[in-house]
Amino acid sequence: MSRIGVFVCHCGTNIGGIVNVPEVVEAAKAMPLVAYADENKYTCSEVGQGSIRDAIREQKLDRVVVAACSPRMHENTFRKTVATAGLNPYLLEIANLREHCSWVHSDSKKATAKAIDHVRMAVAKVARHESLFPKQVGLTKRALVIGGGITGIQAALDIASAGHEVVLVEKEPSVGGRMSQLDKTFPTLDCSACILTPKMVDVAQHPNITLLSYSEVKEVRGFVGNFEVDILKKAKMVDHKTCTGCGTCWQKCPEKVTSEFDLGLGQRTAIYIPFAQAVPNKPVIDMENCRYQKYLKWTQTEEGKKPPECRICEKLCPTKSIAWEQQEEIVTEKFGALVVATGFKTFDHSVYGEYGAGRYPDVISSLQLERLMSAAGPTEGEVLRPSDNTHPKNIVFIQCVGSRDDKVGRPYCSKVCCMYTAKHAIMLKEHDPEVQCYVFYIDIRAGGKDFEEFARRAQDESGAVYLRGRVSQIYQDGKTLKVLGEDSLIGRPVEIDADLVVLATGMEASEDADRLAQTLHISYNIYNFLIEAHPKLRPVETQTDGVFVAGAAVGPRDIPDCVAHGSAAAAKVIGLLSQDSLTTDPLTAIVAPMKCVGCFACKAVCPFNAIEEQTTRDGRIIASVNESLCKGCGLCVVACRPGAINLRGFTNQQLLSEVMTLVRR
Amino acid sequence: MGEDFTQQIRDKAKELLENGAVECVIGYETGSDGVSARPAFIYDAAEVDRLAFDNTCTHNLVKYLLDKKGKSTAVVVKGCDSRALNLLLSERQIQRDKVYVIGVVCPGVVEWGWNKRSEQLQKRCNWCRQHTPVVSDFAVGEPITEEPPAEFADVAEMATKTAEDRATFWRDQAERCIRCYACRQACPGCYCIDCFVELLDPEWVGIRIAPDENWMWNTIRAYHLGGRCISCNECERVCPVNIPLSLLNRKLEQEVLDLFDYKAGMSEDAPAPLITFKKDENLGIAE
Amino acid sequence: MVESDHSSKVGARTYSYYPGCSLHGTAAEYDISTQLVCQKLGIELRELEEWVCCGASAAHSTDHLLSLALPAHTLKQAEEKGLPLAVPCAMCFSRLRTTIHEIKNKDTLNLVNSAIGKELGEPVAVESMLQMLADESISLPVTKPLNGLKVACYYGCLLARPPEVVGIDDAENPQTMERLLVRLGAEAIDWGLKTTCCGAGVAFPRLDIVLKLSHRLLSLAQKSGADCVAVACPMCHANLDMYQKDMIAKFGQKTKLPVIYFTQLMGLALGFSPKELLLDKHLTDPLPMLREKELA
Amino acid sequence: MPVQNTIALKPVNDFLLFVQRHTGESITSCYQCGKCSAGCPTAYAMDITPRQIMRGIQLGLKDEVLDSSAIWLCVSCQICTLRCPREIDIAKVIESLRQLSHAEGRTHAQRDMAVLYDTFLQQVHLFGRLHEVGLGMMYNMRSMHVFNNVMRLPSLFSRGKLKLRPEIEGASEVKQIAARVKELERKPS
Amino acid sequence: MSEDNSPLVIGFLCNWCSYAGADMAGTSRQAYPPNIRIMRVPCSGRVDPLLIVKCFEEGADAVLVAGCHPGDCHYTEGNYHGRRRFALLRDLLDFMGIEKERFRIEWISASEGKRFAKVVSEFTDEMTKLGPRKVG
Repeated sequence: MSRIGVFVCHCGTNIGGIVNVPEVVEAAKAMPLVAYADENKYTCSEVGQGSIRDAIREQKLDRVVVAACSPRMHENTFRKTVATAGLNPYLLEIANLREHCSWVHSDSKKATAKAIDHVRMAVAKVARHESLFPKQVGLTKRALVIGGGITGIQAALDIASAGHEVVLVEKEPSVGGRMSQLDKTFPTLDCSACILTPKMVDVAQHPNITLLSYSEVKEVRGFVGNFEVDILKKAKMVDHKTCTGCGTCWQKCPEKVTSEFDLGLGQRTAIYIPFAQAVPNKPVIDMENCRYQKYLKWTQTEEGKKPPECRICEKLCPTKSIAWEQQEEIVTEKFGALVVATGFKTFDHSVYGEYGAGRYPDVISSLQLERLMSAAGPTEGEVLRPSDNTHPKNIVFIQCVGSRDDKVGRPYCSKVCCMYTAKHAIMLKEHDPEVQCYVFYIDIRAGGKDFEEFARRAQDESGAVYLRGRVSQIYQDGKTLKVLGEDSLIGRPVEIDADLVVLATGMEASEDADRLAQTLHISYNIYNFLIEAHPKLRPVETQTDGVFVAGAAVGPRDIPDCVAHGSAAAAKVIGLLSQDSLTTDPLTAIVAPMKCVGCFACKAVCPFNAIEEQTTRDGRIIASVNESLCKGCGLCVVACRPGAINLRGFTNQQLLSEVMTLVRR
Repeated sequence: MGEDFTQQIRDKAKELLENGAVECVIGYETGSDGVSARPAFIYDAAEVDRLAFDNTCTHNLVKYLLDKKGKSTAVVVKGCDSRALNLLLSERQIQRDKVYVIGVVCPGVVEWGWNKRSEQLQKRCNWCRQHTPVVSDFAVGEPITEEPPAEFADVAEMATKTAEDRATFWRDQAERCIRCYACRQACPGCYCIDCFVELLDPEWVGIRIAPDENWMWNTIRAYHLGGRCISCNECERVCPVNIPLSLLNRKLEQEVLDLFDYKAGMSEDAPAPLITFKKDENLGIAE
Repeated sequence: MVESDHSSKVGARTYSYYPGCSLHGTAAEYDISTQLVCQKLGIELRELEEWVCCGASAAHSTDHLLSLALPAHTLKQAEEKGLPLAVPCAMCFSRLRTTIHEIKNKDTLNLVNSAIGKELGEPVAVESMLQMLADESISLPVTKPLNGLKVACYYGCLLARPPEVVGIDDAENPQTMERLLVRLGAEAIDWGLKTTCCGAGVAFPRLDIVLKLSHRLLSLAQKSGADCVAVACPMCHANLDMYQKDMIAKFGQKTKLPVIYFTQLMGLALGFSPKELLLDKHLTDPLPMLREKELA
Repeated sequence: MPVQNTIALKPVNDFLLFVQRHTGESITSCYQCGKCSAGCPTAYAMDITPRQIMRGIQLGLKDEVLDSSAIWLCVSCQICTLRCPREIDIAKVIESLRQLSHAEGRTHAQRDMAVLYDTFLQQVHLFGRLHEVGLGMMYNMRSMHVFNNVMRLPSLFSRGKLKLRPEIEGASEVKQIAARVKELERKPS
Repeated sequence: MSEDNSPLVIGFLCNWCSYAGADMAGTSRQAYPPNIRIMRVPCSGRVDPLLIVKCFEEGADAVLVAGCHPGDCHYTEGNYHGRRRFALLRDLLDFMGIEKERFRIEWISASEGKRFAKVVSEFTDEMTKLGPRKVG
């Protein structure tokens, strides 16, 4: 006869405020096989856990039910608790009385009745639990970092310096991410390249890091400790082993194309490195615009004018590194942990018809201004109006473009724009003292160390005029741009003839972040930002063990936080990889040999090929489970008509007993 | 019709038994009432003359192959029975190289009883769209290739009833069920060592013979045949209390056709609908 | 009224026609040019008998139910004719479309029905004259293309907003009129105030506002290189055309900018004479400019 | 907002509740960003800008809002509604304020506007259609701006724009509609 | 049907998405009727038709199965298999007299707390209107 202990939690007033906890305890005492029931103010506290340990010993309990918050919160905590009291950690069941009961129902009587039902289900289920023993599984002590921005770089460096092998995959031809496009950084006005480039070089030279630039993750299989990842290495058409990055090719290439790195303000050649300090500092060929590729396509159809054959880069290359025959290639690698640091992209402001929808050349995004102010930028750091290359005097900044705006589906605040606009105001004054900056804002958000003081400098030293109000319209008025706003502090409409308008565009998840999240089986919200395991307690983990997330891919975040996030994710990975083996979750499937009729429906539905064929002594071929591959989804159990295969932790008996205790009243 | 088919079957059986290709030929012979057919197991070439074929040969002989695992056996199959071969082959219960199929193009089977035979075709032969065996090593009779599209008038008629009437109808059937499991014994698709209904842990269906339990038994038996039932209708034929099991089977057959465009037993390697999926299919739920 | 054969046969394009009060008053040239152009394009306009005023700003500013009831009455008349309704005046068009939008709500529908004493059925399609004539499928037999004429297309408020009610292509930067005039050979200039208000109905009580707003529009159009402004609303035309003398006095605006209904421009391109199109009726005379462009 | 006194905020803001129920718009969602005032063509001439009107409702300042000239200078051009980042239909809110102000006879801040609208409707009641010349004459008299727009008369007359005789069509229809509307509005819907 | 004959709804929620969504409904205090009793399963693909039929056989008024949106499944394919099984089962049950509306399948992600509350409220109201099970 088993002796079950039920511990009902008040969780302060979170549960006790609505659910009549003593009534639940009384009801629990009357349930079959329940030998002991008690209540705690905070069961997860040291005192609460102590009371469980003591009760297990004193009452000789062999199964425990904790009726408290969601199992997703403290199932592991309480497994450790019962384990320290000598009980197998899997002889435990959690009843959810908080998130699924007290927090969502106001009628105390009904909530209490529901709480008792939830306890009744947990007791019925735990009665059928058996002791389970996790297995040790080997793990690959290698980590994959997806995304080569500052977050990914920081994570890769930290993991590598802890002695583990890292592969850093970056979609663009060079690492550096959005930060490489910045001129200065707040709040210290450090030159972005000066603090970023050394780290980029470290990544390229670190013995433990393999940098796969111009590559993308295509497919991810397996689970924590044993991931198998297909990485697509796009065709660079340049042999980076022999290429020395001398630059002859991209200086001589005749095809000029608008540069994505310079956000359309500058140009690049068909064979190019995105920016001077690119790492790797070796070019790739843009297949769409390379004249020789156009020539090859022409030869197939022979329609239209015959384009020039070109191949100048091939002729001039001192090390003969141009490799037309190069094909894109998929490499499959094994990893123990994955870090997703795919960063962000800026909001596309052409959605705002009232700001010109991208028609007015002198209405630019803040990132474009960074390129204009950058010494390595298209104007070598001279801030010029894209329309006529003159020096702008009146510069208007508009905050919250693509943020805090339901109309464009971006109700959230992007957190960094107030800070970088203050930076722009300060820097522009340094570039040209006659400049007058106006900043249309709703609320200046400058929380954090040295941030408010920095934002104040924009007004104290640079004389920027901060106008509280959102701009309603911009229109081209001859040479200048008419900006219509309201200064809501004195309540009067205002108008400015601006030479240049800078839109502080918000932060968005990077391109097809949702597709990557689906590949990694992690969840993402409606804006495609990745969802962390717990916003406060587990910010860099995900619900999927072994997959970590960091940086702006998780939500709007500035550089200091991104670097901290990168290191945090690295710490989690290092913690994981420092173990010699992983304890696998014992909740896997198991076959009853005598019942299996060998129809292998289980094998057909298993997503992880964890079902193997085994011949019994009497010559029957039956199914057997490879427990290191099985992840406990249970699809096989439902496909098996004779019920020969069962899932530990969610057995047919356990689930049926939960249903029966609910309906048989 | 009978004489010609019978002779062909006897000759083939004789040949197979004499050259030792098979150890046993499973066919039909005239029953002790001298009128209706019954299954026959011929092990000796000399006894082939017992074999006969006429329009009372109802039984689905493929079921007996389950007891002949590993022994090469010949079996006489009609159009509907033959689909059971593909079902058992795809579920790895029989090996193709151990089975010699004598496929008879079926003229339709008549209603018969002990010592009486009517000329009226059985219900299943009216809705049958597979007179020609889908698998056969030795074909008997002219194959019929033109088959009209399937229709499910009986299912449609039941669907017109209100939910309450339908519930009451099946409750009454459940009341009459005596859980003799004859339907399970006759069905080629039921070959589990322990059927779910007999499990005591977990006790899906209580051992009590009562409407609730019977209702669950009939529902799950039908569900387990979803996408597998070849509508040979043996279950309904053998049911001692005449529960219209064909209604359940054919409802699922129609749904499987509509939802997954799948017909059971038509080929050996097409995966059954409930153990595969298409990513972007729209099944009209949770859309 | 221009005689057109009210043949009972319903032509390929036959519409009920709702001119509105101002087209029978100071905006007669918009009415006449519309009818001439439709006749030329084989579009038959059958004016609703005994149509009534739509109530305009006066109704919707003072009495919500009245502002829906008057247009509802017109909708009932059009419903009885069973033909789609063509509406040249932007205000009437906006009031009719708003009413159709609001009677989607059952309670509002019942209130309006009891107000007009009739049961409103499925409302007929209501199209502004601009939307109807700008339809790409209509072939335009241009005999005198408007070559060299730089036009600033002006929509005002009610043709562009609210987008979900009026069904404009782009509420911030519409191109419907531009596409039409380009097909007639004219050149449409890009300017930023094509949907900003001209002062609407405040001319009588607050003429100063109309002068300020309309002057802002005209000076930008001029600065953007326009030879004239094309409009599709009698109130916008009145505000932009009638007070240019005052604007010169008040703001020192250099030269006058002609303001022409887009249907008059269409008429010119389709071969009608300026006289027939009543181009001489505008206070800011467009004829000198048109003669200089050899279009008159 | 002309500061006459300190605003004593009451626990129940009836004005806010009335406007929210009457228009179905969520006034409390407005976070005072000013985009409506910025785009409003007549905001420069208003005593309180559209944003301040919304703030007035939020704080229950019924008198300041209903007695303002702002709600009468709004030309319902819908720019504010189109661009509001909180997706509030501000034009509808101000329109309902105008109707409320007109119903409570508080149009003195911009009297002429109300005179214009009342005269306009009077013309329509009389003739079924608006007679522009009639509107002009009646407005000048009732607004006591006798010489308003008079200088324009010669140029308009010479271009045959002034139709002296009103077109009378459907007048009885309009009268019946107006009567039924009055009747319906007395019974709370 | 519980004492005050308000419907008994049994919910099978997949641990990775819908159960987390239900938790999110809790943390954001999205109230919904207390009729539903929630069972946690690793995947919607683990919900066995036998369990669902057992619920109805034993007198439950309604069953809700909630899983990840197609493509989001933690086990890649779980919800795809579930979708087929439930589609077939729902038609069979409907044919046997258990109204189709009593068996509802929804895809609810970890961030859709508000939507979970809405689905449960709608479902409970619908079942209250539909009334108790007439037969069986």
